[in-house]
Amino acid sequence: MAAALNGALRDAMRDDGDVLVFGEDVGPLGGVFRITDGLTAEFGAERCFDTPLAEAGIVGLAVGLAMGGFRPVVEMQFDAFAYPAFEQIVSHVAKARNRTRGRMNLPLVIRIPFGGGIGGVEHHSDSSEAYYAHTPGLKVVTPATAEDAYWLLRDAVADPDPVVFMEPKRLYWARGELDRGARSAAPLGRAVVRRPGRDATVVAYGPAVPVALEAAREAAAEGVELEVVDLRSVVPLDDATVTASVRRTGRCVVVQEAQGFAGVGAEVAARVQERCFHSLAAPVLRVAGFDVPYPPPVVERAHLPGVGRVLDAVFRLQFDDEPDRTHEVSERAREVSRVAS
Amino acid sequence: MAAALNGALRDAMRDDGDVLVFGEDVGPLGGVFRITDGLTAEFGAERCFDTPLAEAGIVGLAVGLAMGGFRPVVEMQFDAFAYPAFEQIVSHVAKARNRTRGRMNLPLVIRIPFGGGIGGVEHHSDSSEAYYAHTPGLKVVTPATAEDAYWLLRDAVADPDPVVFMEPKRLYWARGELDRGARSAAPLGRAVVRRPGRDATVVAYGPAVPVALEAAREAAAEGVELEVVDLRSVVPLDDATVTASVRRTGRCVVVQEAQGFAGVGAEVAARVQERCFHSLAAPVLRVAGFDVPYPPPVVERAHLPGVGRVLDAVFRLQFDDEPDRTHEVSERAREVSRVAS
Amino acid sequence: MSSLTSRGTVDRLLPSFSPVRVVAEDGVPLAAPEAYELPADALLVDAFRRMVVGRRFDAQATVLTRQGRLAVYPSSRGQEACQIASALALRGEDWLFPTYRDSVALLARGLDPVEILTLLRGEWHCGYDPAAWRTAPQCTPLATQTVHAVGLADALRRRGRGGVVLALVGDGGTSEGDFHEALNFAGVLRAPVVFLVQNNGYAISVPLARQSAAPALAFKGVGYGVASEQVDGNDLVATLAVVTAAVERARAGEGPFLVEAHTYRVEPHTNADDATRYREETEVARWRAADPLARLERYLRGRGLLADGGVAAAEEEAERVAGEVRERLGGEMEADPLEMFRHVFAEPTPQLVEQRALLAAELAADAEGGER
Amino acid sequence: MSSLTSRGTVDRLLPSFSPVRVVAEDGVPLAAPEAYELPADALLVDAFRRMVVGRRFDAQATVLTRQGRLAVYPSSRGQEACQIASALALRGEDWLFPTYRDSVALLARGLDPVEILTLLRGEWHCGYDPAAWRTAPQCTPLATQTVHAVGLADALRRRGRGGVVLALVGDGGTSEGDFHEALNFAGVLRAPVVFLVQNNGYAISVPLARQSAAPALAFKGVGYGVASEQVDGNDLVATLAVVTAAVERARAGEGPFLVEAHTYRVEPHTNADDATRYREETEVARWRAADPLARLERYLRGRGLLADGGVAAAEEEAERVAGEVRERLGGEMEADPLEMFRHVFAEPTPQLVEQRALLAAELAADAEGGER
Ligand SMILES: Cc1ncc(C[n+]2csc(CCOP(=O)(O)OP(=O)(O)O)c2C)c(N)n1
Ligand SMILES: Cc1ncc(C[n+]2csc(CCOP(=O)(O)OP(=O)(O)O)c2C)c(N)n1
Ligand SMILES: [Mg+2]
Ligand SMILES: [Mg+2]
Repeated sequence: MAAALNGALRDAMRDDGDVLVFGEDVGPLGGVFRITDGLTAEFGAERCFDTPLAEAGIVGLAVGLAMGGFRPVVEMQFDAFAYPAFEQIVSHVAKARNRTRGRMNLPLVIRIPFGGGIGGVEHHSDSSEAYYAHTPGLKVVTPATAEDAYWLLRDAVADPDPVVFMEPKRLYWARGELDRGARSAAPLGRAVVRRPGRDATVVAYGPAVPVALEAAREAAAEGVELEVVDLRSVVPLDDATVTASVRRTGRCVVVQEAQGFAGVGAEVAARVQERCFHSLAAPVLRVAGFDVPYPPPVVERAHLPGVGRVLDAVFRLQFDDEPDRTHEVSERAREVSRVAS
Repeated sequence: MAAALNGALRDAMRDDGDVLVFGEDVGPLGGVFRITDGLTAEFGAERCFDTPLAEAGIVGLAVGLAMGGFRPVVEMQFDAFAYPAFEQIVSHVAKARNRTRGRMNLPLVIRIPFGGGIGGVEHHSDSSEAYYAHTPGLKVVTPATAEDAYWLLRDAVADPDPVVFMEPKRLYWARGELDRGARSAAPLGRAVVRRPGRDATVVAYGPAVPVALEAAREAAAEGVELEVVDLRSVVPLDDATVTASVRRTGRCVVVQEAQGFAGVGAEVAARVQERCFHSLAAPVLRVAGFDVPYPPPVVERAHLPGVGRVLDAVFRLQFDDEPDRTHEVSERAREVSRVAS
Repeated sequence: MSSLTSRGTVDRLLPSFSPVRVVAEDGVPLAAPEAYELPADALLVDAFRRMVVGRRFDAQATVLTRQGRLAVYPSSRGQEACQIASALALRGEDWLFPTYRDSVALLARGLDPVEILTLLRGEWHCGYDPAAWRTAPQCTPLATQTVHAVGLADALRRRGRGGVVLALVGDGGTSEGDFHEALNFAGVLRAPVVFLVQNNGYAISVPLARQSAAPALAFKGVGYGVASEQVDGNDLVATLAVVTAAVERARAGEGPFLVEAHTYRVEPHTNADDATRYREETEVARWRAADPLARLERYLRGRGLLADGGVAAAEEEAERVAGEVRERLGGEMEADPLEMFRHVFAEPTPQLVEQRALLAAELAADAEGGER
Repeated sequence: MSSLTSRGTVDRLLPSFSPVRVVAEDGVPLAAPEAYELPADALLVDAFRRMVVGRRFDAQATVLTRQGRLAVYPSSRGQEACQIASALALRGEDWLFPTYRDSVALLARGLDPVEILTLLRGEWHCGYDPAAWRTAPQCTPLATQTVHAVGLADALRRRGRGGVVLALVGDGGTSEGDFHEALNFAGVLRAPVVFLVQNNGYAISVPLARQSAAPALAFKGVGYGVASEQVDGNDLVATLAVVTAAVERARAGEGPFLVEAHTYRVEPHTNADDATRYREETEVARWRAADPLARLERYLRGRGLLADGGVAAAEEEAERVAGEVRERLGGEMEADPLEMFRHVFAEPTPQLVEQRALLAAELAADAEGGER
């Protein structure tokens, strides 16, 4: 996925001289994840440059440059390190268009590597998409494939509104073919069905998508056909695709890596039951990271929602209201996990 | 409620010499809402003092003072002005205990006036509780009555963990009796049933509680008995009280003032249907602020979830999955609103 | 391996050790400071006129708060020299980044008074078109605008068509991290931006002594390689000279500049504030006596540049502006609540479309109800 | 109404115009700087020993990353003079606020090497008890710790039992808003805190010139009323003298102090970094030649304070420490995933109790599965 993101930035800069890329270490180093590799060499230090180490400053600079007609694409080094820019993002980036009755728009992109699973020490594995998704005025998108990485980033740069572009950092190194010639990906704002299935819908985004797909493969081996919906865009949310799927399957599990409480999964679960209540044969269940500070590498696997936890939720979709039961790992899921591992 | 909060700070400072109050304008001015009125006069400028104008600095100072054995209670002037402190809150306040395996705890309180309805210009009416509630390691509480204002703040100051104490600013001037002698309020972490009812449960917190109660009074006039649950504490959430109520009534509406997307109401709705699915006769509906930047005073009434919008949701609790229908204002609610206004 | 800083470099960045002054408090001219060119006489006369109009406008706005016609108003009274200088130091192609307190600067810049007051009236968040006026929205989150100003200055530099940015900030605002990041970015990028700190002695109730232990706020510049100056902010002539010099220096590509103007907020923080809680009336009285408007008037009269006629003409214009403001803000605000969905994004999301429909239905129901 | 700043006041806050130095790069003593008392000879010999041990520890840690025994390691190599001086300038009652790069300072402070490396090993977020060691957790979010340091310094002042806080921060970290807020709060509160900027020339790949346009970072102090100094950070004698003076000044109630130590990060940012992308090998070679350890050794030998025996003894101790680290980090980490629920709050919330049960069930199922 890293190459696709790099290609998207490169092509966006080629197509539009007003696109500027800046942040910490994005110049000669090419970013700590090398997403901006070669951009300074190709476009010069005027268009891809290192800033002082100050995230509010970086985002604030982007606001000013966007007011001046440029299209800044800034990189936050890790998502916990975007927090110093929170006020700039929430009080300005999100509100400028609305503040001015549409006279001043800020077409800028804030790229944020997010999530864990990379053995990173504290502060290097946070998931912060819900903070942004809860903030009116921000679009929030996240790719799960190389193709989406390329096209969603192109869409984000071209978008007239600010986009928080969340990059699932553990997928940076995932292989994936990408034909940049012809656009194949759906536009920003659309969810896609990654795998069709009739028994239950699994809604996921970003790093949770490969997990959901793997769970679907394993469930299929058990005769359970899961439909996997990749949201791609958290804001705007493609209600229509999600709702249509759940009305068909009658069951739904929402998977996210971030801590669950008041997260994006809560929103999806709440919406699905609002809209599909009478089609549902079971409650919408959520699978999420635990509500704990992201744990140290040695135990992070236990924190991350994996295939087993998704399957467990799937196989619990028939149960009754007894709350204790919902926390038991179902016997069926155990077996599948055992077979799988 | 302002007097109750002031009283709680005063009594906490009297009882424990390590309690310090600081922030912007909390000294001689007594805070822009006068919540700290008289504290400098009574306890001296060493214990209640004005800081330089820097919210990250204020929270960071509190972290250091708490490490040094004090119990800081800091005031953020308005909740949009707490955003500069976001990194300090999320990366330090929330994580210190966990970071150090319980060796370093930070018993501090961050008081944040929140919400609108006061005719405030931009940035003076945000609701930010979801940002904090989504952050593992923070307790998030909000009172709706003078009694809770007093006791929850006392609890917050005494709590061994950091507490984000959200004060519904439009209730500051609400009258309310308070007998500080004998504790009558439930402890932090407990929700309470503010009004019993059999037909549906309305879950609310903070500024939405009086709205919910008013809706219940009006519904009662129509023969519909609403049970109103005041969460009081968003983290920890009192699942048991909410769940017990919904299992009894079979219907649920969640009310919050904040923008709805990925908010606290989404969490509550998701949990309720997870736990009470087979008891529910209708989807859990949410009533929330719109997903727009808080609007200017001239139109804020239209933004704020009022009695009419709550009643409308209540009377829609029987409907089917057709999504368009859920956005119609029901005829019945219109009538009630008309009668009420 | 270790570098030597020359005292010359440092001295070029440090401000004067006492605020630059051209006119004494009693209006008598002082020895002209060598480093600064004084503004043309005609400009000073124009500045006087604008100060008179600005003060009247300011007083009118405060009255409107009492009548409930404005939600809130932070007065500029006492700070007119800084605000008028801000406007007059700029050319049309330059940008101004004001705060909530800078209504008088905006008026002097030529903005429509009602558009200036839109925010404070509670009608909408920004009343004017920033691009048309090259004036950013009045900024409330303190010091955040200073970073935007650097970005816009860098944008102007990139476009190569000239233009300088002037960012206003208060003494309290200098304590925010964003102010520091702005100075630092400006220094590193050598952006054509000038920061004008209106040090009016207070951040709401907090006096400067609790805000900073610096010898003067202008001494912050050197730590960023940003040249700096301090000026008597109640001396219009000096303030205009210093700010103009800073702006022209930036225009010439010589980099950013920090000016601290020492002034005083004569009124409470806003109409809602009770300043008696935190400052003595004697202090306020002392500063009222150091009034920048009276000082300029005496100076101009003393130099024969102004006479009764000129003063009367300015006052007449001021009354006209105040009358217009009164009249145009006299009516009820008309606002369509549905507009709140219109500008969240260029195109509303499906979620906003639904929410808009809900509100539209409510409004329709209310209207029906109201009709009966 | 406008204040005069005396040049004396400003000069007392400004740093020297070139970094303080006591020992030349070749180990030859220079004229002793008047303003500073030199550390006792015995302390310098002790410092040498600790530098040797620190360097060996540092090299060992880097090797452990290659073996996958540490998740990541940011090397202190080349910065030993700063780090040892940090530890030696403090008394037991004082506090140290380190960053991720300050392992060698922690070692010199007496912390257990395995506890120091716990974070970087990925076993837990902080390996030691901050209160027991009066050492804050190694801080990763840049400059955030500097504000905590001010708070703790203020707490010590309030308790009145003495104690000073030393906060470490990098050159890059000085660009963050929090650093500015820390200096400002320290100045206003007159907190007994010393900020030591280890200016090692880079923030990952970004050189100082893109980080700040200041004549030197130490010139930031004056803007906060914080006295400041710059020192050759590869000169242990000078660095120890300056930091000690700053600490003792704070202890005496004379307020906060900012020290900039000019040094160099000889290794890449961490083992994961590729420094060839952004700097020339010749530059690194130049700084390797300016090695602080070799410099101190030559100085001590020249003064007859150290001979082959002392060097050998230090190296022996260093090997012992390295061996211990190797051995103790050789095994697999044992960790109970359920611990992640234990310290979120003093008491787990109902939500955490449920989530813990879910994980416990999963782990039990896995264990069952594994047993077969
Ligand atoms: C980030 C932030 N924190 C707090 C506030 C609330 N507030 C509004 S004005 C003000 C005082 C500002 O003082 P100063 O910068 O000196 O400007 P002045 O009002 O004196 O012009 C405060 C604290 C704010 N607007 N933004
Ligand atoms: C707020 C924040 N932003 C970004 C980072 C990522 N990061 C870690 S170290 C580093 C460079 C720091 O440079 P400096 O302060 O000079 O310290 P050094 O590593 O050179 O010791 C960066 C950008 C971070 N840790 N925190
Ligand atoms: Mg002020
Ligand atoms: Mg560095």
